[in-house]
Amino acid sequence: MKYAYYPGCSLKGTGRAYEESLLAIFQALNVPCEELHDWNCCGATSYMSVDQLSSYALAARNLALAERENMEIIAPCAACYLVLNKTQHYMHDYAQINSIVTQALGTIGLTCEGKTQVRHPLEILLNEVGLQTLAAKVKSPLQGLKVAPYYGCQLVRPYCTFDDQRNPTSMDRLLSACGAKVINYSSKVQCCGASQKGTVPEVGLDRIRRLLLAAKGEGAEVIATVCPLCQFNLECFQEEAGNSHEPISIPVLYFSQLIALALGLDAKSTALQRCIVPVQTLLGSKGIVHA
Amino acid sequence: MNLQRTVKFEAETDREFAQWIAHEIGGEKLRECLQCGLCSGTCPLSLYMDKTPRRLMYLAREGFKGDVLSSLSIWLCTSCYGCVIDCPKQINITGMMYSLKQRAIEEKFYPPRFPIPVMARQFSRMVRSSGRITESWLVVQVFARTAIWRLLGMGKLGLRLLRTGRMRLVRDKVEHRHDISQLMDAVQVAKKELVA
Amino acid sequence: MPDSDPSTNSHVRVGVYVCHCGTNIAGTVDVKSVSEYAASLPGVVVAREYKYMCSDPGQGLIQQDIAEQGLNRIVVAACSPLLHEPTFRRVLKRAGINAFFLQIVNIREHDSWVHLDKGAATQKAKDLVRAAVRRVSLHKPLQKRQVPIHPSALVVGGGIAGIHAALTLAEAGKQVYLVEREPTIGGHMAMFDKTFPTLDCAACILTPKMTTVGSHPHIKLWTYSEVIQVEGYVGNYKVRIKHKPRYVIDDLCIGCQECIAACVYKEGKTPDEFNLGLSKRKPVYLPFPQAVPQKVVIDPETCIEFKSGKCKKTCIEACGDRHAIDFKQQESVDEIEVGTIILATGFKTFDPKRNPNYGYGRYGNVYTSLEVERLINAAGPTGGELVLRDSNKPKSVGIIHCVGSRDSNTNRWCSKVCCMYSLKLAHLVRERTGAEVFNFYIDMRTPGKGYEEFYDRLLDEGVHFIRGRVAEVSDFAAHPSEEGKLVIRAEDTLAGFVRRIPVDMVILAVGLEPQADAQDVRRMFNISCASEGWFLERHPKLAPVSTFTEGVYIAGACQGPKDIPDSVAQAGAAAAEAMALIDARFVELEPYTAFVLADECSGCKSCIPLCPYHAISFSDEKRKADINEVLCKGCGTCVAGCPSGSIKQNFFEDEEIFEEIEGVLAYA
Amino acid sequence: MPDRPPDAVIKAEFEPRIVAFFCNWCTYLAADLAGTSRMKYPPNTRVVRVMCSGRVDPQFVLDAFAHGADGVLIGGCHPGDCHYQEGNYKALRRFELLKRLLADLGIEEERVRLEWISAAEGDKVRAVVDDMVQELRALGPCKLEIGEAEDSLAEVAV
Repeated sequence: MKYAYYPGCSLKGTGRAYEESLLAIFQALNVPCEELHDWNCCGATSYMSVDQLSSYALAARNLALAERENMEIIAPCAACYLVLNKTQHYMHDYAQINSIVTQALGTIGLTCEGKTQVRHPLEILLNEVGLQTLAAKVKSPLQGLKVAPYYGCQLVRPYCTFDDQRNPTSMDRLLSACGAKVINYSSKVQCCGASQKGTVPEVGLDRIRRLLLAAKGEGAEVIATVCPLCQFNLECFQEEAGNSHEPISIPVLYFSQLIALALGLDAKSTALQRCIVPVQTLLGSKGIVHA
Repeated sequence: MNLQRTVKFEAETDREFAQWIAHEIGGEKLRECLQCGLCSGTCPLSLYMDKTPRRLMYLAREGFKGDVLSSLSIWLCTSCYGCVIDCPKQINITGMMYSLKQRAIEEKFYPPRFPIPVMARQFSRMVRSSGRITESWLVVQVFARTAIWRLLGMGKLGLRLLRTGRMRLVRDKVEHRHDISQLMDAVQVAKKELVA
Repeated sequence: MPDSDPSTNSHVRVGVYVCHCGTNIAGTVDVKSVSEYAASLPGVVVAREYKYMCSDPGQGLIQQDIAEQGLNRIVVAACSPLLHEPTFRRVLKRAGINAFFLQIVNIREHDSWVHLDKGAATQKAKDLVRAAVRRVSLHKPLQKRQVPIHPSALVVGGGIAGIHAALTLAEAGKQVYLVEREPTIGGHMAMFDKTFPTLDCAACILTPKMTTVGSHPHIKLWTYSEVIQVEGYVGNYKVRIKHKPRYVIDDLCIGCQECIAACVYKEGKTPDEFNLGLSKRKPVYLPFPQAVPQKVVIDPETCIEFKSGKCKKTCIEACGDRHAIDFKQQESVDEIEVGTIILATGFKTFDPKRNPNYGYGRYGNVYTSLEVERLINAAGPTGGELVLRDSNKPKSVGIIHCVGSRDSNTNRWCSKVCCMYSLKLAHLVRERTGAEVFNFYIDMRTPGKGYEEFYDRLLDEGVHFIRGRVAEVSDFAAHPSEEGKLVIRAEDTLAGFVRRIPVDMVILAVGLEPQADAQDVRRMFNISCASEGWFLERHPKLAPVSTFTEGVYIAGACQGPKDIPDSVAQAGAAAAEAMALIDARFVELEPYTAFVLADECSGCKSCIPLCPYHAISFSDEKRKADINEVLCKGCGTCVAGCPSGSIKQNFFEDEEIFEEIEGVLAYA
Repeated sequence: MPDRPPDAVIKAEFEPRIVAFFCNWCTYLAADLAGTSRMKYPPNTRVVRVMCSGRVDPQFVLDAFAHGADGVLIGGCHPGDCHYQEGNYKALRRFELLKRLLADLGIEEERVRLEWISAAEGDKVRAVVDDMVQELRALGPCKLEIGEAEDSLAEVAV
């Protein structure tokens, strides 16, 4: 069965590396998927604050599009994953929301009965592809690379069914299957501050600093993320987050980039050139080079 | 030094508001709140909040509308759902925060030039017009309306993003843009019908 | 004459009595119209409504009418029959008519309390009354069966509740069997150091009771044993008890413990159960110095002789001519007869691993309250020294209340004892270490004699009380002062902001839970559990230690979280109930048994396999089935199963039930 | 057919009448618990107490339908919890036969239910009654000619 790939806005912009690497590994691991035709923004968290109902309708449009093709959705962006799932839950739990959204969708000739499953790449890789298959396809294992998997909040909470909400391990398992040395640290599900860095900088920056220090404190060499916003926050503000006597510089990659590396895919697929914090030298020192 | 009266008269509470929140998403179980403060403790942003989530819930339940809606705390909530999964009464606190944000925006309960609501509004406008978000544009618009000077400080990052091809200048759009606006309008219609 | 059978005498005179139960019924059901309606029903001579039917005047009313109006059938519309059926049956008896000429209509629990629509609730009451009137006229006179009661009791569980119950019964000269699954009695209390609020040492008040149990002429103590089967009925229970092999012959072991000293293991290697793994024991061991009985146990899991058969058996040498050690010992079973049973199987503590936010199992210096009880116990692994894993004294300690209590994600209930024992621990920690102590609580619950005073004392001692449920315990330092400490993060809800408090040691005040096998136990003894899994009492107020199974009583924390005083009080109550039963020497059983109409029985035998009590036999010469009234428990399954309808059940005859069904449905 | 209900109980919408056979040890207690906990549920049931669900004779159910019941609810202890060890299993076995018989009589299977409700499950009593009343309201009155019912009564009797 083909999956409907729902990129969401960020994967077309700051999160391009995520899209490029993810689609590449899906191809390498034969996960059939095509971009959901004419998808629209999920509404994310901001729209909720302005008009919750509209945001459910927005999200529901995507669900309806997939439902029409009867495909399951793959949503890599944590925020999209949450919002789409949440909309499905709310439409099921609250008759009022359901009737309003259904009526609105009707006006553009769509229906959403909540048949579409919304899934995350981590789950697909873990349950559909499987660790053995993945491990078998690893060409250049990430041996000795100390990775801190950072899950952030919205992937695991509150609707995640495939992993533990307080101590998720799906990414850990996938990356260890790729030969990486995975680091377990308690802040891996704490919020990165989301858009706070933009709106209330001091607050956002404090979150970012804490998370980076926590990861470094555990001896991480790379941070692996599942969310474009987390990745952006953690990578792009390291200079601000650090200070003269304690500068911070630690590469922040998408888990999919690391897997692409392990599978020995080409530079286009690993999309390392999109990193702002350089990673090549580190990989070199570990003898991890890509085709 | 200017002293202020702190006593609250029952007349100053807003029962309608208390009723309203009790029927909003997240408010359903508000009455069950034990005031244990676990939510505030779990919240990664509570360190900065003028009122902790626990206090907000209590004030809302008691109908202190002004104190709740004018609190910056509701804007600090990043909806990470940490409190929701730990709450001993399984109250959908994040859901409640959204309801409060929406009410605050409707009733203009926030400081001028306060970025978060502006960002929210710009966001929704862009979605309405193009169906998708182009981050670079969003950022520019938000800062233009709140803290234009901060744009200057961001040149360096902007350059880097450009160089790594992570900043799009063309705006991304959906094919059937009228669908989106039509959908949004239909929601408003449906809402009115429901009220009526 | 009134004690007559309507089948012979069609002259049925019914009295209907509708109870207001204050406003409990009258608030929702229009009792007046119900009794008026009842008066209009065929066969009804008098119908009355009254504030409290169960009160003396209420009962008098019925008695008087029976006498003056020659009533021979009574319908009482009031609360559940399980509450007052016995009461009103006594009224009929006093008035000189058969107690079973009564039918109770439940218009409180099943009507006024569960419905809001007064019209509908009243209609329902009328329907039920009508059905009862029609049914009661068919009632036949019945006599309760009297069976003798075996004058002995079984107490299950050797904690403080079981110990107290057993002693109370034994002191009254009753034969008691006390069964405990662990190698020693004492239960949780034996693990404690001091007890709140008086701070007298647990051992000092418990061990004397334990030794008395061990030596009491009327108590047969079976430790390391479990009940495996229960049969029979009130007054006559047959119980089978399994004795696990301790590989030491009870009568020969004198508890000198020389075998332990002589064991080839010079040092203990196995985590010591009694010390919750905070110390190690040898394969041959005595759970703790004051254990009762003073008999060692050999653990086959770790004993070399069991593993390889190649041990030098220095223990046997040490035991010498006492020959108390027997590696060949087998499991054995005893079967006893008892008249009554007291369950005092206690509780288990919440496993804090279920709440990862508190880091139990991840951080060495996060302890459960029970572990700390052992640490500060003079007989404990550290000889009463409260020390960290690195054996330094803590300078600051945080005590987290409500761990596994008042939380719909784990256990919804309040465990009742944690606030008080946390105060006790706070006091002891300060006394032993002088550390700063922070108590994190949601609500401080100290009802009980001398409890609030104890709280005052702790406040006075300078213990910090922070009102807020702790969100997280972590080792992440957000400030230099937090380096190398455990940081407790919680909102100080009274101050209104979040605080981070670095401490050396965290104590989790774990809540109380039903025993893991509570469900199996309740099945074996045929009693019920409340939804949380605690044993269900017959009535929360009026029968707190009785169960729905006659002759089976409950005491202590198996019924719900309880502190020592309450457990002891309940144990006493349970013992008194058991004694009252035994001293009555006879018990009356409901006559709801089934019987065969011999001339209608076709002898098809299909009823015989239906009876779980083997009460139905088949006489080959008569070619008829026959039911042994003594064995029959009155479920009526065979009645419904008989294809020729030739089995009847007293008080539940088909005609009576048909009458009730058609009664509720017929609209007069 | 039984005479129609008096005006008092005739409602705008049809109100089903349910005869409930509750066992004395579990479900009857659960219903009591629902009462003591002041739970609210629709007043459509009429409880007939039996000592064990195993006492419920298929004839009782048919008799109920024959006399105008729109639904029948049988409540017993959970499997393994029967106060009489296995009466509820017997009830279950009979229930299967009963359902077939009712089908032959054209009685919808939603009209008869066997539920395991322990003494602790007051809320389950509420839930089950709520649900059943909903279903029966939608289903409408039960049409069963007393004649054919009696024939089948005879049937099960032999």
